[in-house]
Amino acid sequence: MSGTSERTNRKRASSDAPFADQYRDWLRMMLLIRRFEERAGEAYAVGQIGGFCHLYIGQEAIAVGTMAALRPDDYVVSAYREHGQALARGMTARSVMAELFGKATGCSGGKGGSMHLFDISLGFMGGHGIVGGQIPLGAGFAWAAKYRGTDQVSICFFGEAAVNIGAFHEALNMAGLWKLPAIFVIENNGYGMGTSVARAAATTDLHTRAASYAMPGVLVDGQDVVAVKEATDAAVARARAGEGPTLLEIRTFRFVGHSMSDAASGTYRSKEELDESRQRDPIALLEARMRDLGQLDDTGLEALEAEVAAEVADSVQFAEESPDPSPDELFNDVYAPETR
Amino acid sequence: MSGTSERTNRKRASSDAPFADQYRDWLRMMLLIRRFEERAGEAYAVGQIGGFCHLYIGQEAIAVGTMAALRPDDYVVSAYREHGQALARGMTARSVMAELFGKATGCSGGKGGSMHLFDISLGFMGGHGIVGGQIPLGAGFAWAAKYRGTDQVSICFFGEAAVNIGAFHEALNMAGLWKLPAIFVIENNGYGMGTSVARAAATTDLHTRAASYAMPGVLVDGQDVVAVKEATDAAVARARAGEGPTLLEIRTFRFVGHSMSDAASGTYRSKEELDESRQRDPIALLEARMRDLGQLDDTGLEALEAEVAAEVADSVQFAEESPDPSPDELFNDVYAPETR
Amino acid sequence: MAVLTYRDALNEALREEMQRDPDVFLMGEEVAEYNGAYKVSRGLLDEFGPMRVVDTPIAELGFTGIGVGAAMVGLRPVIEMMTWNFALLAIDQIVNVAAKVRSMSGGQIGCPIVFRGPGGAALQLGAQHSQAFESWYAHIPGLKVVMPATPADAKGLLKAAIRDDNPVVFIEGEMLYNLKGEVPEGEHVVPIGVADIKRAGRDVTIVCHSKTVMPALNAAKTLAEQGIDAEVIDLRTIRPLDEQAILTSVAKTNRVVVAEEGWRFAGVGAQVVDVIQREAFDHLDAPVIRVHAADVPMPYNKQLERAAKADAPKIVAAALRVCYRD
Amino acid sequence: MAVLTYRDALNEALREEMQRDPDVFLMGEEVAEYNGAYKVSRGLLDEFGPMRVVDTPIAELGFTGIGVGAAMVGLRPVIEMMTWNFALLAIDQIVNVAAKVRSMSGGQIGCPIVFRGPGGAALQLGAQHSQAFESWYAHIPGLKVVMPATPADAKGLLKAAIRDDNPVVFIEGEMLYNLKGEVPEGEHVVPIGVADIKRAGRDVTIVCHSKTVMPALNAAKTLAEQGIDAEVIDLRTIRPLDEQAILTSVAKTNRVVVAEEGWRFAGVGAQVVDVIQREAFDHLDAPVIRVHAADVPMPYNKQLERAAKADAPKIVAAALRVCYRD
Ligand SMILES: Cc1ncc(C[n+]2csc(CCOP(=O)(O)OP(=O)(O)O)c2C)c(N)n1
Ligand SMILES: Cc1ncc(C[n+]2csc(CCOP(=O)(O)OP(=O)(O)O)c2C)c(N)n1
Ligand SMILES: [Mg+2]
Ligand SMILES: [Mg+2]
Repeated sequence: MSGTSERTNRKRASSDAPFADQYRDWLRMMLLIRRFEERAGEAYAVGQIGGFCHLYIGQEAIAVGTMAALRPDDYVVSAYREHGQALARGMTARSVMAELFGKATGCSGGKGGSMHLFDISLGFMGGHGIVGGQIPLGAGFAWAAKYRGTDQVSICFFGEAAVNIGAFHEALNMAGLWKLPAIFVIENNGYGMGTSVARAAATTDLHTRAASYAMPGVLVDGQDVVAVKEATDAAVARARAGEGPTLLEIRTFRFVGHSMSDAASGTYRSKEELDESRQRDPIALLEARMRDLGQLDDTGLEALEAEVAAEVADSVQFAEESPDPSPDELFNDVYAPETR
Repeated sequence: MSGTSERTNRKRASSDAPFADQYRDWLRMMLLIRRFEERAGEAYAVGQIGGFCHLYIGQEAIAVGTMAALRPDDYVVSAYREHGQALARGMTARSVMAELFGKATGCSGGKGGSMHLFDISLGFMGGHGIVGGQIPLGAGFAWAAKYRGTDQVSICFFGEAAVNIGAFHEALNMAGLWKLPAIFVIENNGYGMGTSVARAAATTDLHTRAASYAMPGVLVDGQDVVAVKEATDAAVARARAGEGPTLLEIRTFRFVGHSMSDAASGTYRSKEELDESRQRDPIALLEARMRDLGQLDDTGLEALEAEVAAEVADSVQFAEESPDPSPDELFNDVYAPETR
Repeated sequence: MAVLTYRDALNEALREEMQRDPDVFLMGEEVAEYNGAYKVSRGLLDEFGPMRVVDTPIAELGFTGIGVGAAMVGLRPVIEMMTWNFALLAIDQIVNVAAKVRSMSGGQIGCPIVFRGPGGAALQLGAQHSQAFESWYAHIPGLKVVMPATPADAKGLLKAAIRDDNPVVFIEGEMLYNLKGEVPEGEHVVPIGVADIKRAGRDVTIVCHSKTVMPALNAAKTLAEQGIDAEVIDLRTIRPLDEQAILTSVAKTNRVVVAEEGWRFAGVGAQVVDVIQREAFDHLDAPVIRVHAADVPMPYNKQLERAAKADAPKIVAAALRVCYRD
Repeated sequence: MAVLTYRDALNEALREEMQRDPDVFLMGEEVAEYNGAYKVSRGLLDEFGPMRVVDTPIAELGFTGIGVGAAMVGLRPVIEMMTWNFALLAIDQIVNVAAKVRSMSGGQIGCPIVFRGPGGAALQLGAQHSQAFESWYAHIPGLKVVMPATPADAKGLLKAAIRDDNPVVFIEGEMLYNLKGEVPEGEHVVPIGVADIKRAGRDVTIVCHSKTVMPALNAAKTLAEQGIDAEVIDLRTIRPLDEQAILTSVAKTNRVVVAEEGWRFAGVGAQVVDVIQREAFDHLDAPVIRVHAADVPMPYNKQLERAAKADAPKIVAAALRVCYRD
């Protein structure tokens, strides 16, 4: 794994640490995602959020580290576990929370819900519910960038279980063949619902699959936001230079159940396994880094937490007070208003 | 490539040569396929055969070498270019030719046609027209063998262009994961219709794809029937022993166009390329081996050719004289006669 | 008779058929160790072991094809679609192989397989997870399409589907899994292709299936209060369609509403209308009216979703209209 | 006016639209170097180069998704399905993304894309290569479905489809590619959603589309000899359906035959019947009769195939029946 840093006792100078000037922002965003998700879970429990809801708790460093490597005009696409990416990409807590509440003020006007967050102004292209369905789309955004001769890149997130589906294979083959400026991110949290990677994939070092598709495959520690940022930087540089796609296998943990109806542990994974994974909480790891550097103390952390708590509370209030879409919205947005 | 033998001037003893006792049968079958296909091409030209018709000319050593490694109770499945495999598996020229003619006496009662040859008594499970569609089926037959605890194997043929489709990926992953007794044969003739392998596959050493699926990948010279037999023997032994599947990439040439409407050369491949490939005619190579061993001379070859010519002529006569399916066959075979 | 949920009735059918026939196995995502995403297969792994209750990777096309292959050589697979939405990825194997292999092989090779799982909308699952595809499958010769609405039918029809020598598309309802009802124990097999009169009546026929059966029965209650005696026909099987049952009812009531969960254009209801207008033209006192989903991708918002769905009030309104009482 | 084949009319539409709008590109198997499996794209690679005329691997799901993605960010892809049979592998992207992304994103993200290629049966291609899926796509809100029957309509509708801001399923006919007809040069755009009266008549309406239009016109000739004056309505667009054109004709003729290439159950014809019986109930003098494919996987044998297909004699027979002249 690249970029995993050992904690040292002595405080280091910020200037030695890569991206140290961004740590505070990253920590804040990871905290925002964590608290947002916790609050979403509560809102779900009382019926303010419906349908399927897949929380990102434990994986925050991936969203934050990858987004830090992108430009505003790049494209991002993900699966149904995408609240974290949406926030890290710059969507407001209000717009995401309101969408989870199904409100007209939500990023998708209340029509998408948790699994279908979209924000075209940020190049956030969803939120997709069919496992692997977004992988060809991610290649498609990259295709568009290449077609137009821009140096935009497209980053596409999916779970490790999606590696087993045909769409992964077809999309990566074409991306490799055509040297598309795409970054394919496997968020390997070890499980697809209740199925461990070893019970689903014939070979489990998933980054090695890149060899079939003429692209580099890189294994990354997904609990370390710095490692994620570094690996993504390299992939972005390669893509922007026209050298083609990269497959990042970012290993992480889902600290919660698959969705709201699934227990965090007890069925397919043991409490011990879960507890052990929680030792590598990405937020705690970044906090520790920052404390080492003297960037953070208890007071600073409390202040951050308070900021984030306020933002999340505001988002809930906003969502609660926002109106439902008007009934005649039902037949809108199915077809374009008119043809050019 | 394994098994490619250099031609020597000195006659060798048959006993030194692997499978020498089977060479005559193999040569006869390869000749039968070749002459059958040539005759089918003629029948197509005069409208006795309709629809799509994909000839196997140039690839005969693959059908013959692989089938020689199988047991009668094994399963075979292929794509639409399957006349050669059907014959090598033991279907009569009559039953195949009559099917191409759409006659009631054809192996599929005239309902299948060239792309859908079936013979359950030989475990010949088709004849499939959707590229890659037969790959999961091949895994399914292997699954059934494993389920029943038999030591049957399942062999599945497809073109190199089918490697790019999702079904390949999904089926091979499960076959590797579950150690199914399957043999996946890529008949790599260099082109999928007009597209060369390098224009379709991000990496072109297709046997190396096996690494993703926890199975061996073997490159085989498809013009050398002995090499094909040896490679298949190893794969069969592995499958029967419960050790799992094998991916064979068997390199070959299609000496003809993709289908009857496609010229053999001139558009996507040059006459020179085609002529060069014809230098490695699998039939000529086996003939040469046999002459080296003293197994064959001109008289012997003529006799074989005459036998084969008679068999093909008989098959055409049989097909011509056979009746069309009766009109009330239209609504038969859609559902099972009754439920058990 | 035991009172079971629809879920447990399906479970009982699976268990009994697996006990009865060693060729029957269940394959799909999360069917084994997880006991099924919707717990339909609860306990089956423990009873039958991992060769007969098989967890798969997320690879709908692949594992469906493996099932189809196994069926072609005589096993009797039950392939679980976690939901029918995901079966779009597998539809090539269902339509191009399972439905056609008997015909393409001139009758040599059958495909005794059941594809099953929940179809249609649940609650607020959004556009990609709320689709009713029964009219698609029913369009295809070679397939049978079965959609039970009650626990008893769920058990009896699943047993029939597993014993059927044809590929059967068996569409359950996530919203029905908790529905309770009396279920005959043991050998309770409901024949495929036979509709069921869930309520007899004289004034108007309501043709429905799956998730519209309960709303139709509720609508019938409301209509009864207004003096309209509705007959509720649960199709149970979409293909083959029990045309006779429909026509017999129409001959009696002369007025018809067809309610279904799916979309309007070329839905199951369109076919039912086609049959009725052709075969019972002279019996009809009013045009047949259809109730169906709004012609939109299902929105997530709860109110919009409710407005989009076929429900009892819409069936009542349609019935009043065909009775010229609106 | 120039006389062109249907094939060349499509080629002209592609060329003109690619000249007009640099965001338009063509992607699919064999579209570039091979000039198209059916030569619809002949010469386009030479004119527009390999970024705009793109050969793909055999990966329908993948390249369809790439096209959908490109459309979501504003390009205007034309994705060629070598035939619509193979699109079953890509149908998830068409139905779950292209048709829904505008709605799921609350109207933010459109998908201006054309999926095109030949559908239905050609000659003796067997069960897997002879399927008409128009009723499937027309079932799906968010899609438009267009099926030209003549060279002029092929050109005009393809231009309209490429300019349309919605995903358009554009189904051609392999058997139509060599059909010749007059085709207006240049800016000839046929609006989507408007049916065309291909022959005016008073006695019976024949509703048809794509490959049943020529047989319907031939049937009309035969009927004329028997004193029956048939009106032939070519739907041209299946979704949105031009209901008004149908109803206007029915109000005049009071008798209808609906002919289509596909299967019966929940076919396009079923929807047409549904519309007619509901909206023109009092105008109908006889039940609507449908002509369609035999309800079987298409057999290879030539005679059986002919027997399975909708053709002019079957349309004539149906027309005689609705006129009570059989
Ligand atoms: C094609 C398809 N099959 C099945 C499902 C149901 N499903 C939703 S999420 C999921 C597990 C995916 O796991 P993974 O890709 O590892 O992502 P994670 O949930 O761990 O983030 C499954 C099976 C689906 N949405 N789409
Ligand atoms: C899914 C699908 N896409 C496209 C086609 C059309 N098609 C038939 S054969 C073929 C080329 C296949 O090439 P390859 O797999 O190399 O086999 P070969 O023909 O060389 O034996 C194509 C594109 C098809 N039958 N199925
Ligand atoms: Mg996972
Ligand atoms: Mg090839």
